[in-house]
Amino acid sequence: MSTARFLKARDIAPWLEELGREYTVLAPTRHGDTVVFREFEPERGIELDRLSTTPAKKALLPPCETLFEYATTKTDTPPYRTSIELRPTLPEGKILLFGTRPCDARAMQIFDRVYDGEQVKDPYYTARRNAATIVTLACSGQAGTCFCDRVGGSPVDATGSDVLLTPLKAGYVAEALTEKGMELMRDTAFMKADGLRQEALNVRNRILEEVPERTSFLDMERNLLSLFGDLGFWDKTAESCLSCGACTYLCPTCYCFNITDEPHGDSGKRIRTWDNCMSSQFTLEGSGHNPRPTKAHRMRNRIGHKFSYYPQLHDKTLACVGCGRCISNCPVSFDIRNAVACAIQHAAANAQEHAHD
Amino acid sequence: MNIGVFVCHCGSNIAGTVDTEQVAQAARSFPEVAFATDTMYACSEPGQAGIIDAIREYGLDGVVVASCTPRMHEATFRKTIGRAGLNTYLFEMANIREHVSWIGKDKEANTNKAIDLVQIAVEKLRRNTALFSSEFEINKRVMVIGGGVAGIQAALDCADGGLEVVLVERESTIGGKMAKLDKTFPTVDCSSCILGPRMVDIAQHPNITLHAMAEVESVDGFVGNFDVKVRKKATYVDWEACTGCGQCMEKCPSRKAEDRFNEHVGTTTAINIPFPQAIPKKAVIDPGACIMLTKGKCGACAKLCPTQAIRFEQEDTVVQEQVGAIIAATGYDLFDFTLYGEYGGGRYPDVVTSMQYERMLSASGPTGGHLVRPSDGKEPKDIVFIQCVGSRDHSVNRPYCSGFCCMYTAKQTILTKDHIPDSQSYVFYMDIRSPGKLYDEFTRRAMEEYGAKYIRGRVSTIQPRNGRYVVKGADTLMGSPVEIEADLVVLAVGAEASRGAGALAEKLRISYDGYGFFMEGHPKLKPVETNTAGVYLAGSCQGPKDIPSSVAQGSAAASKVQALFSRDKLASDPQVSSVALQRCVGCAKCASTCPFGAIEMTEFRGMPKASVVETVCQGCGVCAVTCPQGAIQLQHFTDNQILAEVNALCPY
Amino acid sequence: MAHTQELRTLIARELPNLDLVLAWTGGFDPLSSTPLFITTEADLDRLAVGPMHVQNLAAYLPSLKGRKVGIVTRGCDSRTITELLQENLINRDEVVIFGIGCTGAVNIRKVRTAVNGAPVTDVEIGDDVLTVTTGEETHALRLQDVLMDKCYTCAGQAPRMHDHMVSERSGCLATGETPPSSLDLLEGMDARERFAFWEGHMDRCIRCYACRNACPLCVCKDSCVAQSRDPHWVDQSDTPREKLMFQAIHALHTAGRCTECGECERACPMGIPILAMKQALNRRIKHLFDYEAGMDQESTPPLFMFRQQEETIKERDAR
Amino acid sequence: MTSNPPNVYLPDMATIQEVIQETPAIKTFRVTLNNADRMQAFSFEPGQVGQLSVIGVGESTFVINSPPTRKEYLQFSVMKVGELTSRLHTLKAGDQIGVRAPLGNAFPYDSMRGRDIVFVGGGIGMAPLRTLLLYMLDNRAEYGKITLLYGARSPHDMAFSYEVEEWLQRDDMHTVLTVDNGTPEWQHKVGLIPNILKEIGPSPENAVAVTCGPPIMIKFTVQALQELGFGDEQIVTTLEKRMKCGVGICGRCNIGSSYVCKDGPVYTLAQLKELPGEM
Amino acid sequence: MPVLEGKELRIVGFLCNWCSYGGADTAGVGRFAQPTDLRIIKLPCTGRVNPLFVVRAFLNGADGVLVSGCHPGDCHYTAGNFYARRRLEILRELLDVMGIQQERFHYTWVSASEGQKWKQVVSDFTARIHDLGPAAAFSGCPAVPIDMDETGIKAAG
Repeated sequence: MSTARFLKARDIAPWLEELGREYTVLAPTRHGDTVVFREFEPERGIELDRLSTTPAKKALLPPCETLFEYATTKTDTPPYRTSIELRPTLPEGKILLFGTRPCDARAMQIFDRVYDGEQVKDPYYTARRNAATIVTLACSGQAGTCFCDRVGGSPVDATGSDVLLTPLKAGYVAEALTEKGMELMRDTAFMKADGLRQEALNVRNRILEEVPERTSFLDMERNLLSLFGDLGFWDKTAESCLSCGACTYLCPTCYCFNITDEPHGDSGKRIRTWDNCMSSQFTLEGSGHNPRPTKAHRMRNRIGHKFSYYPQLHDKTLACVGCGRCISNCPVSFDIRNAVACAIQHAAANAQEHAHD
Repeated sequence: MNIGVFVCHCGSNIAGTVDTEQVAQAARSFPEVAFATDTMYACSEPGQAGIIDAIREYGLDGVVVASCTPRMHEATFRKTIGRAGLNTYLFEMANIREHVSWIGKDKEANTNKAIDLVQIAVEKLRRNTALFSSEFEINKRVMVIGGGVAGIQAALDCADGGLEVVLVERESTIGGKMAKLDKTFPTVDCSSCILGPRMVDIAQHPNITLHAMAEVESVDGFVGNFDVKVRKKATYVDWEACTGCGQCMEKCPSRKAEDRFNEHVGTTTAINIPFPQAIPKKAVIDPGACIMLTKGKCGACAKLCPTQAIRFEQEDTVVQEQVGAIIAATGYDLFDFTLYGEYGGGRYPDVVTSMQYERMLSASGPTGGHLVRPSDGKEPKDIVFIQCVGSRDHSVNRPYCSGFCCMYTAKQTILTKDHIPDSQSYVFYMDIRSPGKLYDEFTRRAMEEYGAKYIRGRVSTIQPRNGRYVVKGADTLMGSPVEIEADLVVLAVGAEASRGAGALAEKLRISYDGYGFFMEGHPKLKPVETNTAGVYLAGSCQGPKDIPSSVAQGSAAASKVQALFSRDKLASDPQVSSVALQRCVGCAKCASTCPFGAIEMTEFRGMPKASVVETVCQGCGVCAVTCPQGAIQLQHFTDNQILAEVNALCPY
Repeated sequence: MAHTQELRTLIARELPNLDLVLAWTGGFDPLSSTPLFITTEADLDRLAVGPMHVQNLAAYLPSLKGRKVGIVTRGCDSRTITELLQENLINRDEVVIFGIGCTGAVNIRKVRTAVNGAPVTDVEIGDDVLTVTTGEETHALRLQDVLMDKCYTCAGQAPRMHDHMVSERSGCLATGETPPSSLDLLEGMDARERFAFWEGHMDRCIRCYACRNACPLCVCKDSCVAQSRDPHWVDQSDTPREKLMFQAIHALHTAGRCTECGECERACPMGIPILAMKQALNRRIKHLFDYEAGMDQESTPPLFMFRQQEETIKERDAR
Repeated sequence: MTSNPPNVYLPDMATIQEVIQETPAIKTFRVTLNNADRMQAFSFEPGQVGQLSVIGVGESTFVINSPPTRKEYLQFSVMKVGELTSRLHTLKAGDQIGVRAPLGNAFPYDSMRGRDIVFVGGGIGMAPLRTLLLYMLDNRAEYGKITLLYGARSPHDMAFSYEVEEWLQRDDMHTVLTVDNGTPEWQHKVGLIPNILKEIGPSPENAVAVTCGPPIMIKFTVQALQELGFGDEQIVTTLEKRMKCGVGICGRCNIGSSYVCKDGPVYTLAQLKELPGEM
Repeated sequence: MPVLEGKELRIVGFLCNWCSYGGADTAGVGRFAQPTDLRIIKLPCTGRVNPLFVVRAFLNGADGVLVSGCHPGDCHYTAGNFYARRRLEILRELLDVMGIQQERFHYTWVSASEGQKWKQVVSDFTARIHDLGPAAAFSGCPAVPIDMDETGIKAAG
């Protein structure tokens, strides 16, 4: 049983079209001058040359998802009593996520720990997760805003992927990494390419060699805790932040959501939608009290969550994959790398100060 | 909320073209509707009892009535549910009569539309909250605008009831149109004999302040607390000093002043007291005719005045009056007959208006009560009266009947015969309209006892011939053309809205119709109220009226004011704006757009916040649209309520 | 970079009297920039001005009300300041304006598209050419082609008011024919095409509200109706309907106030041409009320006033 | 496919059995799950919370304030503050609501056994304390001295008045009431809770203080307790946060790495001190 | 309840309480027959008409929206319709910018006495909407918008 195939670039679109019968195929396509994951249609084309503007997370965690629909019925005699029927709308069908980058694929595992955990299983997420096959394209190099290497990943990392594509001239070597990946590759008419595995590995190693030596953000979760009380630091860090949600919505690892009821006459639905911890309204309570009243509090939570809270709870894994979308798409070019580096430095300085006390 | 829906048949008014049972059936499925039924007459005693019973039996805490317009019965039903112990604001109406059954023929479409209207009423009601009025003090003074017979009656009734009255009159004397009349129909009693004493009562009443030669400049505030600015025009005479002796008039060298009181039959002196019974009896200088004021020399009156009351330097003054209610009694004006070219367009001296004729009949008038032709001073023998000049005529945008012309023409033919026994009166008429006590009998007398010849038909032209006038018309009863040679022609000009009525209505924030007559609250049930609380109507400003009707309305308006003032405090309409402090960012945009200055900026925990002065807020909702974050909401017309209505109608 | 040096000197002189000064510095690559909050003289070393330094710093002013703030300001941004003053959202005596003559503001998105998203290693500004290096490749782009759309309707490069002015004035560097803007595109469409245009663009909107948060005139921010339930103007569904509704809300809330600073469009991570909506509306408001926002501190935005006789408004027939 | 996990987002539909108007702003709802088996099997511990839904409006978190020892209904007390609570307040007996419960952790009532208990409740914050208090009164022998300090803004803002009367009468507990603004009829204390607490001066010896109320009140109550000598482990509070999912995913109720909906709402002061100060 | 399929289109009216609602009543009292499409939402004043209600109605699928209030100068609240006139003018323009046909929106002034005029307004406007037909709806499958590439960023020189 061969698990490696060679995909000619021009064969990809017809293949995806074919797969569309069995799967919901999501692939990066051009939309205006951005690249977004959308359901694949041949006329939309496919854009594999650059990192998509939006992450692939919507395949597993759609921006808007109905949790249940409800309908009401009434008794016949007055006073008419209303009874309410809830109909959960669990997702069905297989999903093929094609053309994710290693960072996005890695992010799926970050979701898994939360949505498919020991105690709690999110039925909507798990249904999609179980039905999804992820075909990842290894990056040919890092963009200026990329920092996967500093958060435990790499441009060719296969974590979270079912199939890894490595770019060669005129096509890609596709290597199945999981049962699902093998199932997908098994039935293809693509050329078997076990012989190209070594060449693919060489390509990946060359890409890895290009990755610069930089300080890692790993293992800082405890150090950062010492900055919790230093609101002045976070004030300064967040001064240019506009409190919009571009960073969180474009982040492959941000998974916070809102739940709202949207009624429509006597029926309606309860939906969950992406939400944004940088917004003041995220934590605003009915009484008017807000535990995170300023953007400094919110920045502390965002960076804290990714680099301290989540790793504390989940085996030191950072909730950041270093895709850099939050940097390149920020209206004020806020650079989370600088912020984290600065925080680590500051924490170290604080620690030293305390040592002298 | 447990909502009850009551769909009224209104006899066959609604049920004739709307399937009311189906509407009630559909209402049962709407959210929070716990009871729905159709009912024969919701507003009737048993209909209301049915609502109350249902509230009690099914524990309803909100009610929708689908019936006529809320302008008709909203207050009725609010009281009904109030009697059942509900907050009266947990109520909505769906107008399925005026807006559905009366205007649509297709029963299926009507029924469907009625269901929609009930649904939006339910959606709105679901978001209603119980509201409670707050009370505010009222200023128990009343302003009456216009000192004609209606205004005089209203002022005296109010004053006799113990209220302080401010009477504002545009002319230098009160009395209005009635003071110009010689006699009144159908009793033919002397107009000034019956009006005069009432005018004197105004002058002498301790509770009445009279501002003559004055007009309302602006009205601020709201029911119970109006703040009115009154402009008192310069009279150039110190009225404190003027005794009304009239010596100034005798010596005034300028005799070119307009004689408005005498309907421009001749001119008068520049300093003038319009007529001997004027109230106040004070002289006024016409600045356009006064030689001193136009050329800077003369001053005859000043030299002569025994009390040195002349003040050539006098200017307008503005006085401020605080009142709790306003009665508009601004009367009417006469149609400008010169629009009719066929009647000479004003070029023929012996074609006069009925009011000019009235002045000629009057012993205190410009001719001393002698009927003469303005052109040559000769006594006329053949006199033609033409009816409906500026009434019932679409071509001059006066399609309405002025109501009193038939009667005064009959009176004038009678008086003509009295003045000139060998005269002959001819009356061209369209129809004779004489409903009223002894009215028809009166017109009969004019014809039968006084020999007035009534010809049914329109006059097509009046042409001068040999110093007389040929009046050509058609006798539509005989079906033949008619030609009468007349010495004098009297045009029965119709009534039209008083000049400036529209501008005053805008100041008072009341509506007026296309002709400028003020709109009453309801054509039948609220004849003297307006839709603006605290503003009432009396007399012809609402539409042409004869004297008894005007007097009745004056009294009616006064009694409305008395009723309003019988309470020490008024309850404010709680459907006013309110601010959600949490959402308000203190940008003050609402305060800048509020037409009433009802929004103040205050501080709450160091942050600027808007705050609504509830008794000043009138509930227009301009602020709610201005506020971008929706922090200020008009209660019972909140964004969410209106959005719920929109969403119900457009469910995509 | 003489004018940068002059600006540093001006700011350094005033800094002791100020709580902070808003300026720009370079961002994560040669194309990008980020606001610089200057509190010490040492911060001045990082100050940079030029076609790539594009954020409208006036957006921060309302949140800094009560503090004494210096701000580096170009022509278009000064209109924002005027508008903020007009609406009493800031106090003039708390703001010290360091004026600079604008040389044109680059739309980074256009540049990135022109270089097909390749990592940019160097940018050089010639007279009217932007030379962008991506690794081995260089791209010479006509400056005019990569300016922000707002530059094509520029009302003046120098600020309308200032306390200090960098003396070395330079006008817009871009020359030559302007390329078609999104506004031109929009104005050339009929109603159905426009509706489809907006539906298409809204489809990729991620509801991040960067447009709103970057907008200097969105005063509600934390109380915005976009997320409130009372009032519940928009639901949270991910549909073009709700997203377009929000854009309509934004456009109407800023109608007659919007100075076309373009921050909404610049901030949009999805490159949705929302400035065109506002520009098109502004053109029509200019036609209706002969009013442009941010031009005159003494005037009142058209929706906060009225005339009894509106000369330019005609009654229309229902037919 | 393996069997689907239970849908944690799907509420149980429940019927309101009784509505008690506690104060002008607080109503108590007694509800039963429509599914009789699930109602029968329902179990929880004092301090745990539930998500109440008005379907079509939304969901919000309330503590289950009936004691687990009383099983015929679940009780929630709701203060009217926002959209959902306002709509809840319009509901009547017989109306349907959604319930997702129990969620979160419970008061450490086991480790409290044998110790003196000081309850300090402010306003609606009395609701969670009531659960634990009633549980302890039902198991009175297992606990030491019980002191209750309950404060509200004014006498008519005092919830559970029918029970408060009973508590005042009991000789196996010490009940002190206070209001910020008194009335002529008010027989009890007038003053802020932390001040009255210092006045009563409960001994920290073998004692646990349990407090709940508005954030500002908790802050000063904790200070007062510390002044009285209570250690961080001896101070227990239960927090209220805006929650959505209730199962530790959606990300708005966390304080640092701790999710109030899942790991809370009950914390000792010692635990809270480990977390960033986001009360 | 939707509008009658085939017979009616969805037309929403926002009327001020004092003038136009009364005018519609007057038309009713006069039995002036009108098309049945229009559904009236009563507001105190056109000053309460948030233009966004109209936008919401259109985005939700309304085929026409009619706003009517007191004649300028005749507002029960003095100035409500003066503000409304400006707001609604700007709304007209915004609708055009959004791609909602301006003709589908109309605002007018009808007093409480103008029953005949009201009938005319309703009849004319309904006829106009029927001429225009149903409004454009969201396609549900939006086209990918025109790429900025096609607007031509050219290399210099």
